[in-house]
Amino acid sequence: MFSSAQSLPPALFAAFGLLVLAALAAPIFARNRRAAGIVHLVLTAAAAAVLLLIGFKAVFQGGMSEAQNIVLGPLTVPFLLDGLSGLFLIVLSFVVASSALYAVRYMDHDPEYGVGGFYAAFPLFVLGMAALLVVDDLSTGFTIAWQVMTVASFFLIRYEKRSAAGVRAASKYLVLMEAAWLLVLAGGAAAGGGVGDSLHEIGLKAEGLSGGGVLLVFGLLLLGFGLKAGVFPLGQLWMPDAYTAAPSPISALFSGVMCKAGIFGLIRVFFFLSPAVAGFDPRLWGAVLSTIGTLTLFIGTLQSVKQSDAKRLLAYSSIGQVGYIVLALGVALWTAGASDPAVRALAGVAMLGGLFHVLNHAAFKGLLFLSSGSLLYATGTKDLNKLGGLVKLMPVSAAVAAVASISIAGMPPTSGFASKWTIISASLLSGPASPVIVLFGIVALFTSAVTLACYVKFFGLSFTSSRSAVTSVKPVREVPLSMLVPKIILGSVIVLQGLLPFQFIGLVRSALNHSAGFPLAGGLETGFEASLAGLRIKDVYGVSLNAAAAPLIVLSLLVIAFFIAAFLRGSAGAKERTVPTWLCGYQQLDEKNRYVDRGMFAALKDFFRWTGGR
Amino acid sequence: MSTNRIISSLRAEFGEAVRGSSSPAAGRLLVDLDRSRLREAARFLINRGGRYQVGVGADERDRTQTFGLIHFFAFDRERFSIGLRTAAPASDPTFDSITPDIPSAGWTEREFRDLLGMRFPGHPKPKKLITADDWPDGIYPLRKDVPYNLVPPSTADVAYQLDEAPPGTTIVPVGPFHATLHEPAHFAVYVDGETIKHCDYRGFMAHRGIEKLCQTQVSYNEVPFIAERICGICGSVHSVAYCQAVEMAAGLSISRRAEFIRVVCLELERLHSHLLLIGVAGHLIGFDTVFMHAWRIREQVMWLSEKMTGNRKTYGMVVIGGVRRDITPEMKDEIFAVLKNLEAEIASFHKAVAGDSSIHGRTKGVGKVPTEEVVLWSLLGPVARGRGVDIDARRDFPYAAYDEIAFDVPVTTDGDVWGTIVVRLLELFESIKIIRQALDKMPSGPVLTEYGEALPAFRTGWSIVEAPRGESFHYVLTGEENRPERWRVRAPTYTNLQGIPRMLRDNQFADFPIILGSIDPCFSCTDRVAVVDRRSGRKRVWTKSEMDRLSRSRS
Amino acid sequence: MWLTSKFKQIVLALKPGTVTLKYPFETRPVPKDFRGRPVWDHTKCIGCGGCANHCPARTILLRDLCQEVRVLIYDGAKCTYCGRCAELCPEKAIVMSPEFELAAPRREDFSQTLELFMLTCNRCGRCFDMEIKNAIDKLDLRGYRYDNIETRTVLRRTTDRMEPAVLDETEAARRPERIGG
Amino acid sequence: MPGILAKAAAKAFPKSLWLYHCNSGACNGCDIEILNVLTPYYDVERFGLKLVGSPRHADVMLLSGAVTRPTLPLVKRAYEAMPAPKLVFGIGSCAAGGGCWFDTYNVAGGGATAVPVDYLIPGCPPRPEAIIYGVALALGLVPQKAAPVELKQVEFPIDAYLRNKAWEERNVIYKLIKD
Amino acid sequence: MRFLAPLVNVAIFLALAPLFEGVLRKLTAKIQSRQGPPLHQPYLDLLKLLGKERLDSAGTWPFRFAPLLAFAAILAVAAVIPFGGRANILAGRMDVILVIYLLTLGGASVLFGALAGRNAFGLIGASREMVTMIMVEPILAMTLILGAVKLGSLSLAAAVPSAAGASYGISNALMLLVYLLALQAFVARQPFDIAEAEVELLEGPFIEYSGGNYALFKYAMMLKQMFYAWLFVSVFLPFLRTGVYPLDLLIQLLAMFVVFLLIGLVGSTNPRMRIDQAVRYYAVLIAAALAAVGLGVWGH
Repeated sequence: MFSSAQSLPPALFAAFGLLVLAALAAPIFARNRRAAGIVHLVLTAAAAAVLLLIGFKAVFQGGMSEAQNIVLGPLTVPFLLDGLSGLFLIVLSFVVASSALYAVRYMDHDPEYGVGGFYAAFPLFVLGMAALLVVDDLSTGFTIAWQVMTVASFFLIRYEKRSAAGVRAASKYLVLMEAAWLLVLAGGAAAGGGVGDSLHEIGLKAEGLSGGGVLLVFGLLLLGFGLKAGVFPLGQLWMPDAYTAAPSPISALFSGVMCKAGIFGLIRVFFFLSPAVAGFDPRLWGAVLSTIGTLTLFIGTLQSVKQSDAKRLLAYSSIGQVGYIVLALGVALWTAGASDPAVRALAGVAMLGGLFHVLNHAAFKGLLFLSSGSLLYATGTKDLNKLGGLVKLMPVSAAVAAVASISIAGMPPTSGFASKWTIISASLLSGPASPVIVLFGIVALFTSAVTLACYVKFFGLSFTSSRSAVTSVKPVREVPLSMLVPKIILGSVIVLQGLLPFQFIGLVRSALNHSAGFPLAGGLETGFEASLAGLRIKDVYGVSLNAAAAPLIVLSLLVIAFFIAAFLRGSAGAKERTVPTWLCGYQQLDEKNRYVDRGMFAALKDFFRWTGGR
Repeated sequence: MSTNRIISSLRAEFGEAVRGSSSPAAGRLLVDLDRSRLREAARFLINRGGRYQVGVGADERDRTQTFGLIHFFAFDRERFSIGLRTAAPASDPTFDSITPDIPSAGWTEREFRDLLGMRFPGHPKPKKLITADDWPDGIYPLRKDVPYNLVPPSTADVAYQLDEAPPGTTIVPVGPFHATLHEPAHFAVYVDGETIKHCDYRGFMAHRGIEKLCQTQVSYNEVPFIAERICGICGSVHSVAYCQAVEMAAGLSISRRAEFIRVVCLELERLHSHLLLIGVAGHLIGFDTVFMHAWRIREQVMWLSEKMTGNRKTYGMVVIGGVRRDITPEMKDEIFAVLKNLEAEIASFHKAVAGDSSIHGRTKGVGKVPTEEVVLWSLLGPVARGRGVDIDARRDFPYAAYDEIAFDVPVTTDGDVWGTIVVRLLELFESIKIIRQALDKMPSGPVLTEYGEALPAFRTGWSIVEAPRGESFHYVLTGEENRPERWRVRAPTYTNLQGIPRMLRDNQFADFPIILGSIDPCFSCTDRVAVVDRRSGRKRVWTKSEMDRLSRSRS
Repeated sequence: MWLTSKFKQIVLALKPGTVTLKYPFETRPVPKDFRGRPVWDHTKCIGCGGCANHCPARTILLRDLCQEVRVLIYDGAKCTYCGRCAELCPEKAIVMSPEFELAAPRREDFSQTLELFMLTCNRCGRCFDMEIKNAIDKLDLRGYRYDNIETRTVLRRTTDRMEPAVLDETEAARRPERIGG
Repeated sequence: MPGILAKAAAKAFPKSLWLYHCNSGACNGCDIEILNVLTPYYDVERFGLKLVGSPRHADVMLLSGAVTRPTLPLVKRAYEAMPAPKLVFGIGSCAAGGGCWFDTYNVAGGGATAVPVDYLIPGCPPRPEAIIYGVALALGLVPQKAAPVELKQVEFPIDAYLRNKAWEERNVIYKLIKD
Repeated sequence: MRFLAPLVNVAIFLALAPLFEGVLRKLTAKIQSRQGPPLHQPYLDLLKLLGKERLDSAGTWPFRFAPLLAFAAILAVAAVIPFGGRANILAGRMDVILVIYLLTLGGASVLFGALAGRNAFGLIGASREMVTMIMVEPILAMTLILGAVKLGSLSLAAAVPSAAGASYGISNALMLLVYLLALQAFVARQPFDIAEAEVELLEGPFIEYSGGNYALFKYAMMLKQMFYAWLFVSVFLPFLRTGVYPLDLLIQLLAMFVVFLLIGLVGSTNPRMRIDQAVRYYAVLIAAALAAVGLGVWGH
């Protein structure tokens, strides 16, 4: 179908066309919610399939080597579809397809609001995001893509029009996104980029910048894209509200893909634009980025622990996870600028880890948002205090949510572990380059324990724990199959990512190697080995082994130990008996003495009260 | 203020409502009052520095066709105790609640609501206190027409309504079987996170209904043996207090030697009780070594009392008229020897514990109650003395031979758990001092006074004895058939426990054990309701249908 | 402050050494006046019922089987070991033994049964005088001549709920064989 | 292998009894003596015994005190909450037979009214040694000493029975008592 | 031999962990002037627990799954560590970050189990356990990372005995102090047995577990404390090494015995801290550990 790189744009436009068609066709059936959903699903999924193919092609066979101008009437828009865009398109298409499938039944649960607008905005939002990934400028094309994405998502957040909080969240979102747009435009202009200049051209124009100029350009761009990605403290301004207000499939898209658009922008700016700028000091900006990343992951995650609303918890946690990615980018930038070649080798590792985390985060956070949507769908509430005891009622949802929770908490041998391991070991090993990065690595380790606390709470309070008034009165049932399937697909992706991280690292590496102008291309292999036996960093300081993690071996170890444990437990032939919960004899388990979020980790929340977010 | 002055001021204030007054013994005063002025009079006494002790309700229908109620107040500085006696006709057993003014009266009133069917309009928390959850309303076990072994059928709706939860809190159900308690009582602790916001108490599970048991079986001198078993720690306190109350009511005087021996028993008991509490306090903050060593030291006292009295708990020593066993000269030497050893051990223990900052970290600033509130809640004993209130019945209401003995009353103003522990540590040394003095000053003579005549009926006496946990109060109205007509016990825990929700407020849940432990709670003491009633002439057996009718007639 | 306390605590711990007694392999002597299980001397008991009447735990049951035979059953499971019975026994037929190792799996194992042989006193019907003069400790005996066998009433109803198991045991105990058909 | 382990577990059971203290309405005396057996002089931990807080971990319920009306269902519940195999020790005269308040309106009786009691340790309170003796009895370290005592003043003259037709009377009266 | 080494590790851990627990109990008893249980008591306890009924108050898979996972995680750790100073076949595929996460996994499964148990006490205990874990994990991590930054390797074989020889500096001494101060928290002994808090929480997270499930948790706890004793010995006393494996093993075990004596001594002479006090205490330790790592990076 696409014989060469030249055929990519037409395919891309075909996908865009499908999306536009979906936006036009689906609302026609809005009377029948399911029909509209199915029409939307078919068209969007087709578009996603095309985007997926484009993405794979770009990643493995190499995309366009330089930007092409496409003339849209009076406007010229530079397009660039390289490995990096391809990688993000793959992520996008997976999450979009899952969300679209999920939305078909999910949108039933709230018949108060019509779905016409929703199904019109959904594909346009996807279109905007996809376009943002392929436009290669900071002016015209960027503006069009950004505005399509922003306005569409504004209407999606406003879906529950009669909820004042939702409308407020949407308005705030709109204002901030427009601000981000202006910041990026200003950044591009400050660099001297004209209308329709591709990134490469902007880089050439900004070549001579130094000192204040660099600071201005990169500061503005960092602010703009950072606002989108949700770094501290900008993410806290809009992410929790917007994510919570939007319908769950949209939240999954927001967290899984949209905030990655910010990351994408940061990568483009700091890795593709910067090498051309002579005055750009990668060590300084690496330090800035990794500091911001560390702050983001630390504070975002700690704020997440304090939430009792499932979606708010996930939203804050998204900020935290973005922090990991930004930290990885920062470490990569920093070490790339180091003079010691041993340290420079770590830049590739950090980069791979960061992008691998992008993949992982899209999968597990998407899944978690879909899970929170399932909670809302089945019980009518997403307040963790009012949930509980759903593991028996919704066993499949519980199982996939458990996989995602364990994974995001970074427990071996899951996907979260693989990517966090890569990021953390890269930062710890950069010690000789800068002790501060070691500190960041330690903070990241600490934070992953906090993440664990978050998701123990999320999973424990909603699925295990005891039945609440809500979940015991309402007839709670497992969600329909069409909502389970996307979750199971994402769940399997998570498991695959966890057990076969080298495959995905390979994907990322291929993407980066096929990105024209990526400064570390070719150097990604140095000292980093990703194979069936796991991930290894070696020979960095002339030490034969610097770090290693082997999910498959860990899994087999755990399985063996697990069987030893099971054997031990069952060996003496003891019986099992079901009994009521023991509450010292007098009280029975009821609504009053069940545990709620207030008491979870009270000491920790008190100690970290200064991080805010309550 | 003397007793005369309080009478005259009461008369001046309430005029005709004061029907009369009597003084059964020195420092004891009974004032008959019209029930309409009860609440005002109670407030009057409290405002003049009185400390609420307890209320005593009684079914006096066969004598006067009334339900009687006496509220007792102590004036510790002035060294007298005054009872406000009122009565309500049998058809309308209603009294004004004094709880809004005096929070520590809350339980007394709830108790008589349960056991005698009295009503107290204005009570802020008119809930069940004593009887079991499934005990039917309308059957009041202390009334004379209810047999002592009546077991009514359960009512259908048995759930006890816990207090409304403060917003944002959940309940941690503590007890009845919980490692902190060792005795059955239920605390619903309302926590916000780990911070305690409120606490509801559903205790009285160790309520054994001693009174009705005695209605048919026991005579005066068996009661001390049952009284001892009100509490496994301060047994002698209860038997001494009971015997003294009977002796006061009947006007008996016992030999001086017996009084000294009683002092030795009481102080031995204080020694082992305080060591016990200090050990348990260590255990409750997770410091088991303190527990082990405190109890190791304590064991000598147990062995000593086993030798002295024939039982490890100084049980079976005290009867009306004196004590059962004498202290022989050999025993005296042995006590001295043990005391010497004990003093050394306690001193080294004291040194090892008192300065430990890790213990301070868990006990200082925990369970703080300001001094004014201590008085309001009528906290007693070390719980009050550790919070700056200087009361001690041994000094304020001298009994037995304490008037001849010199000792100090340690008081600290810390206001927290640590203060109560320090007070107990210091009291150990005082107790050793007291026992030594008692043994030295003990005159010779018989230990049991014999008397040939039956005790006079319907005389009142009440004795106040300083138990290790605070003041124990026994009220006795003598009866006709060789047994008391009415006997009421108020153990110190009864009032201290009412202050527990106040002490817990805004503390951490982790401090719950030590705060509760710091009052050295004795639920069995609290739950006893040991009221001996004269055998009722109109005893009747309840038929099943009558009982069913009663069960239904509630509400 | 903290460290010195720790040292003192360790000294406190080490000074006495290990004090654990070797019980049950070695037994510490029991104090001589210890009140353990009460033991009836059936050669001294006159069956007056003072013990049954004054037992605070009402654990002593006295029944007449017939004109000559009176049964005293002591249920040790409820006994509080107060020694009140021994104190009041006019014949000192009850001794508080130092026996305290009483644990047993069944309730009946603590019981003592006395079969008392009662005779009619042919003098005044009044049998003894209390030595203790206290009016409140009096033994209000109704004599121990029981001759109203026709009504089969029980002489002294000390309790309404004597455990049937105890009585079972009494029933099963060896009795004189019936002789002469 | 499973069989061997099961046997070993059964063998280990008496050597590692974890005690759960359940006070069903005692006066404190027995509870203190229960704690006392853990203290240095008596130290039952040398037999592998220790006190646990949750009935889930317990092997032995140490029941002290007469079972009162409110605690009767609660004690049953606590017993249910213990995993088999389990033992119950009734500590003190109250748990053994109800003590001096065995028949009052708020007392249901001794421990046996609520749960099957395996060993009774009477005493008021039992000395710590007496509790250890009870434990040792359960462990099989010491022989049982208590046994029903039956005393007779004389071998009753058979002819007296016969003369009064007393043998029949005796049976009637024993039955009367029994009912 | 290299292939057998993980098995040897696991066997030694399984065999000796209860013995060390027995040592602790005996020592505690001695400090309390008691005779104490026999040294082999923990074996009997575990055996007995295995034979007991398993009570299930939740009826859900997380509840049954948790003890297995807790045990498996710590056993996996035992398999990969270089015990006796010798890195085994697995060490080449694992590093310290993995060990840290595996330990966290063990702790997390306790939490999942407690939450599934639905008991208020269990939940309080679990949340305290989690807080403790969050606060002490960085200390553990930094203990290992100190070696890693000094040698530029996170591998188990290199990072753990990093302080060997000349590189033993101020940073190691400081870290040793921090480790000792945090040791009681690692092994959940007084004054940091806050999550189990027998008196107030009745064993906290384990309150609903009985029989074999509880045995697995207990066993896992014993293995864990043995691991931390081993970690101390091999990180801070790396010079106790001869190069002969059996001898090294013996020396290491003896040194661990001494560490256990220390744990017992501190554990029996301190009251339990409150969780808020403990969190502040850990924060100070974290700061000190950070300082140590900083010094280590600067080459001290």
